[in-house]
Parts: sequence; C-alpha cells; structure tokens
Amino acid sequence: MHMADALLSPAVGTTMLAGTLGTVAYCSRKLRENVDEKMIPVMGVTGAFLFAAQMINFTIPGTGSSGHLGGGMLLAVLLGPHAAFLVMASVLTVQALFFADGGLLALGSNVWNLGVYPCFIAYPLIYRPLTRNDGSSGKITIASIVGVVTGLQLGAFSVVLQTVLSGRSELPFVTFLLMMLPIHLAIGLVEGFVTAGVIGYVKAARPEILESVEQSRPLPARVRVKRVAIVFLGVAIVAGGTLSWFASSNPDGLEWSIEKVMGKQELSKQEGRVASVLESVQEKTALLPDYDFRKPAGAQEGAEAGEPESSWPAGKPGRSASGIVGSFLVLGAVLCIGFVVKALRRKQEG
Amino acid sequence: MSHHLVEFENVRFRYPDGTEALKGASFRITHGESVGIIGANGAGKSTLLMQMNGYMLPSAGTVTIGDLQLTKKTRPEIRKKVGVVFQNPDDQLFMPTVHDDVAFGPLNLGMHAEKVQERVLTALRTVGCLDLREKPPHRLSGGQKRAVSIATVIAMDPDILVMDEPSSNLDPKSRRYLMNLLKKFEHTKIVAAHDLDFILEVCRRCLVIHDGRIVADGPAGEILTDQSLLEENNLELPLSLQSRSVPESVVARFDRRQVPE
Amino acid sequence: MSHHLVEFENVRFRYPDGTEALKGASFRITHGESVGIIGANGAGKSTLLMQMNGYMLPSAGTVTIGDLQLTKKTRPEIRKKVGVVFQNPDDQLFMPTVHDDVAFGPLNLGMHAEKVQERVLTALRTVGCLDLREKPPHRLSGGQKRAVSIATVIAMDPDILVMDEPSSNLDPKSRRYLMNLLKKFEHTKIVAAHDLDFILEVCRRCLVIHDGRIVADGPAGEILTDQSLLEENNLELPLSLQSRSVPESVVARFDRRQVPE
Amino acid sequence: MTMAFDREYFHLGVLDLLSRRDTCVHRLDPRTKVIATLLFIVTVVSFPKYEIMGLLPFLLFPVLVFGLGDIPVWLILKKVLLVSPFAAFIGIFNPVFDTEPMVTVSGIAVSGGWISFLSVMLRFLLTMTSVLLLIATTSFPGICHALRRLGMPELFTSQLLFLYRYLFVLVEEGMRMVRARDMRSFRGKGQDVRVFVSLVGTLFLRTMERAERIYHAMLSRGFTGSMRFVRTVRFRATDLALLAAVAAVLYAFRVYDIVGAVGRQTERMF
Ligand SMILES: Nc1ncnc2c1ncn2[C@@H]1O[C@H](COP(=O)(O)OP(=O)(O)OP(=O)(O)O)[C@@H](O)[C@H]1O
Ligand SMILES: Nc1ncnc2c1ncn2[C@@H]1O[C@H](COP(=O)(O)OP(=O)(O)OP(=O)(O)O)[C@@H](O)[C@H]1O
Ligand SMILES: [Mg+2]
Ligand SMILES: [Mg+2]
Repeated sequence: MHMADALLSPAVGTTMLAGTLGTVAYCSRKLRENVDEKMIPVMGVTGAFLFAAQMINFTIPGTGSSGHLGGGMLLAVLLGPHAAFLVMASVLTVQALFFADGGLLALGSNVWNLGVYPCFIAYPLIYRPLTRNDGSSGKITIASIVGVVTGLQLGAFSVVLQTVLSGRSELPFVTFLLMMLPIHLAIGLVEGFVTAGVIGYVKAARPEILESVEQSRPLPARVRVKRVAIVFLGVAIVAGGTLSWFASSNPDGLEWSIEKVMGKQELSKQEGRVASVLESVQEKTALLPDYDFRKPAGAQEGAEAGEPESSWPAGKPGRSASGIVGSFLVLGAVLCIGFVVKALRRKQEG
Repeated sequence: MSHHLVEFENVRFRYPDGTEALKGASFRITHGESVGIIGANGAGKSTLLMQMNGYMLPSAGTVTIGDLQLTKKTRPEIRKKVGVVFQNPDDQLFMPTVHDDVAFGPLNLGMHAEKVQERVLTALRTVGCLDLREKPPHRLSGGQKRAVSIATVIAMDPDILVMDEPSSNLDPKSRRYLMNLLKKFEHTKIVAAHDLDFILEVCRRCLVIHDGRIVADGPAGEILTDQSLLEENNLELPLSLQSRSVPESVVARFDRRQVPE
Repeated sequence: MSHHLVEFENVRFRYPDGTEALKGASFRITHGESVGIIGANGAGKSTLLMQMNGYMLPSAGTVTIGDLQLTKKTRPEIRKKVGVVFQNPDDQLFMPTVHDDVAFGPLNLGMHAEKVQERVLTALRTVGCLDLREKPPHRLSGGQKRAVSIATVIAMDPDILVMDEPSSNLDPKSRRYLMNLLKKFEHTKIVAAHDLDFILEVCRRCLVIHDGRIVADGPAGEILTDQSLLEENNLELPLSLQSRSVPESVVARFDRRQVPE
Repeated sequence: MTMAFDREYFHLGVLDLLSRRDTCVHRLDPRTKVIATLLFIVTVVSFPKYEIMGLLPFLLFPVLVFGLGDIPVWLILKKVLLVSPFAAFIGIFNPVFDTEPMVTVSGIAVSGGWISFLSVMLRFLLTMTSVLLLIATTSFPGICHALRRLGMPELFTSQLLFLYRYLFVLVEEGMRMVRARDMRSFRGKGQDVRVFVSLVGTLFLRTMERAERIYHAMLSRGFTGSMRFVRTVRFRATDLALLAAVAAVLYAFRVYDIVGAVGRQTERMF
C-alpha cells in the first residue's frame, strides 16, 4: 500500500524523506566502490522492467481476483540489495510523478516501506541465510515466501505507524494494524510464490546472472552475524519502544480501539495524552516541527495539545456562517483567476 | 462458409491518448482469400490487425467476423477463429519450452491432454520444427522463432490467420521457407508487411492504408505495380519488379562465364 | 592512410557458454572501401562486428585497426576510430533527448561544450534530423531513430563506420533514404545485412560468412550474382536481380494503361 | 481488463507529451519547480487535522499553473479521481471513529470526523494535483537534472534517466507480451501465476540482454563511467524571485486566516 501525502504530517514525512535520501546516498556510494559502471544501464533497464512487470496482472488462484508484483525482494535477489534499493526508489519516483501514487513528500515513506525492508532486512537476514548452501527450488520458494512476507509485514507496520504518528487519520493503531497485517500476509504469500517462480525461471535459463550477484556482493560470514545482531537489536528497540509507548498510553490497546469503535466514552482525555506525547516526540525527533504556527486573532492558546480546536469555527453558528460565505468567495475568486489567466493565454496565442 | 468472413464497416479507432489511428476503414474479406496490407510506418496497419480479434474494440463502426459482430461478449468466440502472429516473435513466445508455448492456447481452450498433444505435434510438424519442441524459445534462431510463433497460432486451428511483418529479420532462405509455408495454408490469410515482394508472392489481394484510411484495394499484382500509388504512400515497387542495371563488373563476369563453360 | 585499415588475422571467438562463433576469420579492408557482410542467421556477422571496436576481444588471432593492434589497452583509442551502429536503434539511443544522445560521444572524448555543440549540429544536419534535436527518442519513428543513431556515430567523426542490419523494419521510402545517405559518406563502411539489395546498392565489396568462417570475398556485383554460392549460404539472389514473371493481371493492366494515356 | 495495461501506458504518454510543451511554466528551471512543489506540499500538509478553510486559498496555485502552463484541467482531475478511492478508503474511517459533533451547519450537527475527512480529501486534491502538475510542466529528464544538482548522487540520477528512457520501450514490450497471452487465453484460463511467472521471467531475460547491448553501445562511444550532459536550462534571477514569491505567499496563506477574514468582511458589509 502506498502512503499518501494527505495522511502525513510534515514531521513524519520529512523524517522518512531524510531517511530515504540517506539510504540512497549510502547505496550509491557502495555501488560506486564495488561495482563496474555497467550497473548504470543494468539498473535503469531493470527499473523499466519492474515498471512493466507491475503493470501485468495475473489471476490469484482460488480467488479470481488479480494481483501484481511488488518486486523489492525479486530485485534484491537479481541485482543485489544496494542496486535493488536504488531501482525500487527510482520506480517509486516515477510512479509518484506519473501516476500520483502517494505523492512527493510521501515518496520518502514509500521508498522506505517498500525498499528498505525487502532489500536490507528480508534479503540479507532471511533469503540469503535460507538459500545459503544450495539453491534448490524448494529452498528458494521457502526463502522467497518468508522473505517477502516479512518485508511486506514490516512495510505494512510502517504504514500504520506513519499514519498514526501523523495524526491525520482517526484509525486507531491496533485496528489499523489488524486491518493491514492480514491483507499483507495474503499479498505476501502470493508475491513470495511469484518471486520464487521468477527467480527459478531466471536461474534455469541464465544461472550466471544469479551467480554474479552472489559473487560480486558476498556477505562475509563473520561480519554478518554482528551486523544481523545490530540490525535486529535496532528493529527490536524501535518496535518495542513504539509498542510500549502505546501500551503505556493505552493500558489495553485492543480495548482502547474497541472503545473507540463503539463510541468515545471519556476517551477525550486519553486521546489528548496520546496526542501530546505524539507531538512532543515529533518535536524532538523531527526536522520540521509540526506545531501549528498560525496564530490568528482570537485563536486558542495551547493549541498544540490536541489539534481538535481547528480554525473551523466550532460551535458558534454566526462564525460558521461567515466561514462558509468566505469559503465560497475565495473559491469563486480562485476560479475567476483561473478563467482570466486561460482567457489571456488564448488571446496571446490567437 | 460465412464463418470465414472478415468485414470492417467504417471502423474508427482512437488511442486513449487521442491519436486517431483508424479514421473509417471499410473492407470485406471472404473465405480463403490472401490479403496483404501495406502502408508507410505509422499508417495504422498494426492497429487494424489488432481490431481483428478484438484486442482493441473499435471506437466507432463495426467489425464482423464470420457471423458474429465483434463486441466484448463475442470476443472470446472470435479469438478462437482469428489467430494473430506478432511482428516480434519474442513477444509471442513466453513459455519455458517450445512445446509449452504451442500447447498454451489449446490448453486454455479446455481441450483434453491427448488432443492437445496431437495439436501441438501437428502444428510443429507443419512448420517443420518438430525437433525443437523441448528447447527454450530464447535459444532459437530468428527464423526458428518465427516458425514456432506461427505454430503457436495454428495449433489453435483458426479460420483466419493474421500476421504482422512476418518476414522481418529473417535471412533470405528462411524468408523463402516462410513464404512457401504460407502459400500452402488454406486459411484466410491477412498479412501486413513492408516487404512488398513477400506480399506479391503470398497474397492475391492487397489493401493500401494511409493515415488510417484504406486508399486502395485490388489485386496484389495491380496495386504493387502502380508506381505512383505506391510512391504516394511512402512505398516503392517491389524490388523484384524494379528494373535494375546489373553492375558492369557483374556483366563482365557473366561474359567470362559464358565463354569457358 | 594506414589508419583506416581493418585487418583480421585468423580471428577466433568463443562465447562463455562454449559456442564458437568465429572459427578463424581473416580479411583486410583498406581505406575508403565499402564492404558488405552477408550470411545466414547465426553465421557470426554480429559477433564479427563486435570484435571491430573491441567489445569482445578475440580468443585467438589478431585484429588490427589502423596501426594499432586491438588489446585491452588500445581499446579506447580504437573506439574513437571505429563507430558502430547497432541493429536495434533503441539500444543505441539511450539518452533522454536526441541532442543529449548525439552529444554523448563527443563529450566523452573530452571536447569543449562549443565544439560539442558544433559536432552535434553538423551530424544531425548530415542525416537530415536537425529539427528533431529536442525530441526524446521514444517519440521518433523507426526511420528517424535509424537516422539519429547514425548521427550519434558520425558525431564522433570515426574513420570507419560499422553497421549491423541498418535497413530492418524500415518502410521502403525510409530505406531508400538511408541508402542514399550512406552512399554519400566517404568513410570506410562495413555493413552486415540480410537485405542483399541494400548491400548491392551501397557496397562495392562483399564478404560471405558461414559458420564463423569467411567463405567468399570479392566484388559485391560478383558475389551477389553467384547463385550457387549464395544458396550454399542460406541466401539467394538479391530480389532486384531475380527474374520475375510479372503476374498476368498486371501485364493486362499495363497494356490497358499504355493505350489510353 | 485487457485494456487496463494499455490505458495506464497511454496516460504515461500523455503526461510525457504535456511536459514537453513550451510555456512560461515549462521554461522555468526544474529545480525551482521541484522545490516549490515540495514547499507547497509541506505547507498544505502542516495544517492541523480539522482544517478546511485554511486550505482553500491554496487552490490558487494549481489554478495558476493550469492556466499559465496550458494544462488540460479535466485530464489531471480525472487522474486525481482515479487515485482518490484510496484516499477515501482511509479517510472514511474518520467519521466512523470521531463522532463528536463539532459544528452546526443550518441546524445539522456535523461531527469532527466528517470535517477531518473533508480535510483529508482536500489535501489529497491539493497534493496530488501539485505532483501531476509538476510532471506535466517539467520533463522527466529535467527533474532528474534538478535532483542531480540539488545533491542527489549521480549514479542514482543517471540510472533514473535510463529508467525513463527504457520505460516506454519495455512497457511496450510487456504490453505486446500481455496481448499475446490474452489472445490465447479464454475465460481467465491462461492468466494464472504460472504463466505470469514465465512471462515476467522472459521479460527479465530480454531486459538483461538489452542492458548488455546498451552497455556495448555506450562503450562504443567512449563511456568511461560518468554520464555527461550539455547543460541547457539555467537557474536565472526569475527563478530565484519566483521561488521567494512562492515561499512568501505560502507562508502568508498558512499564517493568515484568509477565508475567515473574507467571510467576516462580507458579513459586516451586509
Ligand atoms: N500505443 C500507442 N499510443 C498512441 N498512439 C499510438 C500507439 N501505437 C500506435 N500509435 C499511433 O497510431 C498510428 C498507427 O500506428 P500503427 O502501429 O498501427 O502503424 P503501422 O502501420 O503498424 O506502422 P509500422 O509500419 O511502423 O509498424 C501511428 O500514428 C502511431 O503513432
Ligand atoms: N551471447 C551469446 N552467448 C552464446 N552464444 C551466442 C551469443 N550470441 C550469439 N551466439 C551464437 O553465436 C553464433 C553467431 O551469432 P551472431 O549473432 O554473430 O550471428 P549473426 O550472423 O549476427 O546472426 P543474425 O543474422 O541472426 O543476426 C550463433 O550460433 C549464436 O547462437
Ligand atoms: Mg506495425
Ligand atoms: Mg546479427
């Protein structure tokens, strides 16, 4: 699933963008160091390939609905993780621009969610170890499925986390998670199966392609254990931290979300707490703090707390009427400007 | 035998980006005819062929194949009647082996395994590629790929065979072989090509398409010798009809030959 | 002018998978010659051309270009002298606009921006594509792509121009335009093609390659009229030299014409 | 279903064609447009959850670009609508979870959820339109060069250019293969995973062969590892001025309650 601009707060959006840019820089440097310049056309054309492959649909057995390929894991196997990440980033960039899949700010989140996890977690930590000694098709299938599912679950988890941290959607964390994870488990199973199939196909026809990836980008055995441990530790800390923080603000997450579904009894206070924790975390971690920097006349102080007091003139009917009148006038003015500009252009050309 | 009829009535086709590739094409091809379609690059030949089995549906006008008018509903029926061979055989051969590829269509028609097997072998024998059946398509030569891609289509036993640029990238011998192969088929044949000599050899009738419209329709022998018509359409006389002065050196050699031998 | 020399001495080449595509090819092409290379699909034409600018180094034997023997070290020098036009222009036009693409080579030669600009414009003018310079390659027609890909090579001002199947997929008019373009060049030209009429028109000399070996070498006019030699090599007489009986209907029509007009 | 592939492809082509027009917007340095778009999006997105009125003035930006850049409005809006089911899907949960009445419009109480839903949809409209307008007024290579000169690694931007160049080639290749598959498939038979796998596998093998040939072509023309371009577009004073103006207006729209002010002013007049 693609994250979208409209669901992001600037803090979350720019943080993810920065993380993604950093990873792009890191991968580019890595590739510059180790790999021949032939990789430039190879990566570009492979990106185009993935783009085309994603447009091809197939029928998912038993359901009749159609699926398509995500591709992060596939590319990691075929090109190695660094090149694969850059290709994923490029494909998502093109999709963001030409198909408005997500948007420009959300591009950071999307590349992170769909690129980092398959390339730097699922591939090195799951796929490679599982297919290490022999690449029999059974092992490839298992490794692909486990790898893709893991990557997608992490991605889905991130989408939920980013959405909730942004605070634009009312979907409670746990409910959202319960929606996303099972869907992506199903998607992951299918995609893992397909990925294994394509890897097998390529391996049968041109084994040297896969061999060259494994040879030119070996994962040194000893360093790996350490790196694996570090990465896992990092992930665990982040995940654990997030979860415990949620747990602390909502002693029982599930109950909390059910309460929200049923109706909001005395939850406003808790929500306020969640939101204020959120805000303070954002302010501390983000490049661009997300506080409301508008201070209009008669505006509310302490607005940062929960955001519920918007500029929409709550309550007072008189003010809401003026708001509606103003809205229409502004819209009208904008449209008029549009027509005038178009007319002027026509005249200029004609 | 009305089921071998192909009829276009004022067919228009507009690509979603607005390019109007067909601007009202009308013609009627009856059973057993062999028809060449010629025209400049971008004239609309491939677009026209693509309407014939409903890959694209006309924006206006009607296409009738046999006794069925082409619509979304009749499309699957029509696809069984009309077999299309693409310009680039690589696009057509995507299964792991030649055998799988030829069996793909018949299997999708829901035939029995035995029947499929029979079809596959017959089709491969017809195009002379029986020995290649276990090979992966990407290991075939250009000419072999072409022959196999024709086999994939005739394995479905279509009434009408449609081909886009069948002779491109073949060496002269393979091209000749293909021509002879096509001449033997009794299907209705519709062939689009730049290789006018090929058309002249294989087809009895010829349509000229220009900017999405049929601008000439008649016996191949007449159309392909009408120099001014051809030149208006970015074409020229088939090479074998172009009067060519044999280079001097050659004449000299011919003389030499004739004397001693 | 020894720097325009191309000399192959007993060149062998084996692909990594073991296919021996060249089995000892020897020939010598001197300054200003135009040489056609013909042979069946898979005979080794493309492989031969790829040795000329060192994309592949011979497994045995030597290739000499000008006064340099081809080795890993001399390769960059040799690439400046030998310009290769590929069979598929899409592979050759890899930059986002025509201008960028034509400028790619000269920029890599380390020229000044102004000099590059001049080269680009001259090259595009030569092939008649000056107006296309801001277009992206995916918006060009087949003939335009071909012309531009030739421009990319001549912008580097090579001494030797090497082309693989330049006429494939072109409509007859574009093909004719290309022939006339090539006839005007004064470079040493080496052209591999299945289109024997094209070779007959553009080249004065002709090599026949069969299974990785040169089996004939001589004036194009002689080789291309030697029916038995051609047939041994999966080829046939150029179409324009094939005696063809014009269909009866056509003769009838010619008569009709000659009377009233 | 059969045409879905083609349709997507054609949309790609349409935007690509638009981006090559020649208007004052198209002529701006791509860097200006990329930065301005990002600023725009961040500003729009920075409004709190229940904001609606504050977002309205921002419509001025797309409207101006539509006009000055001569971009067909319906075409872009159609694309935005195509994407928005997803927006609606996530946003629609707001009214479900947030049912507390927030305002009363002519006697009907409207919950906060509906307001924030509306707000999300407005954001969608604004951000999606801005991205589509960016690509409709800036050629993709232009954007790549902009990214390069804004500090993106060269390796990344170079292969992005290749991706763009071969997008059209490979998507067409894929499209033809899908056609070939669909023409021999009946009632869904032949479109299963197994066929998909060999289709994609074949496409990948062809892709790698093509990459090989391209690399050869590059080497033949003296490629030594870095992609060079002749620079054409320059960052001019106009660009700087424009960027400053955009930033100022964005800031003003963000900080001042324009809709409210207009509304109150109008009310006072009557
Ligand atoms: N995918 C597409 N999107 C938009 N326009 C297209 C597309 N495909 C073809 N066209 C346009 O439709 C017209 C007809 O194209 P078509 O491919 O049918 O020509 P053709 O006669 O087959 O040419 P060629 O001899 O080069 O194969 C051309 O103007 C072409 O640019
Ligand atoms: N990458 C490769 N790996 C292994 N064998 C190859 C490769 N490329 C070509 N060959 C083989 O080398 C031989 C010569 O091929 P080449 O492409 O040079 O033929 P060609 O004369 O150019 O044929 P065509 O007319 O079809 O282009 C053929 O047998 C071919 O199968
Ligand atoms: Mg065509
Ligand atoms: Mg070849």
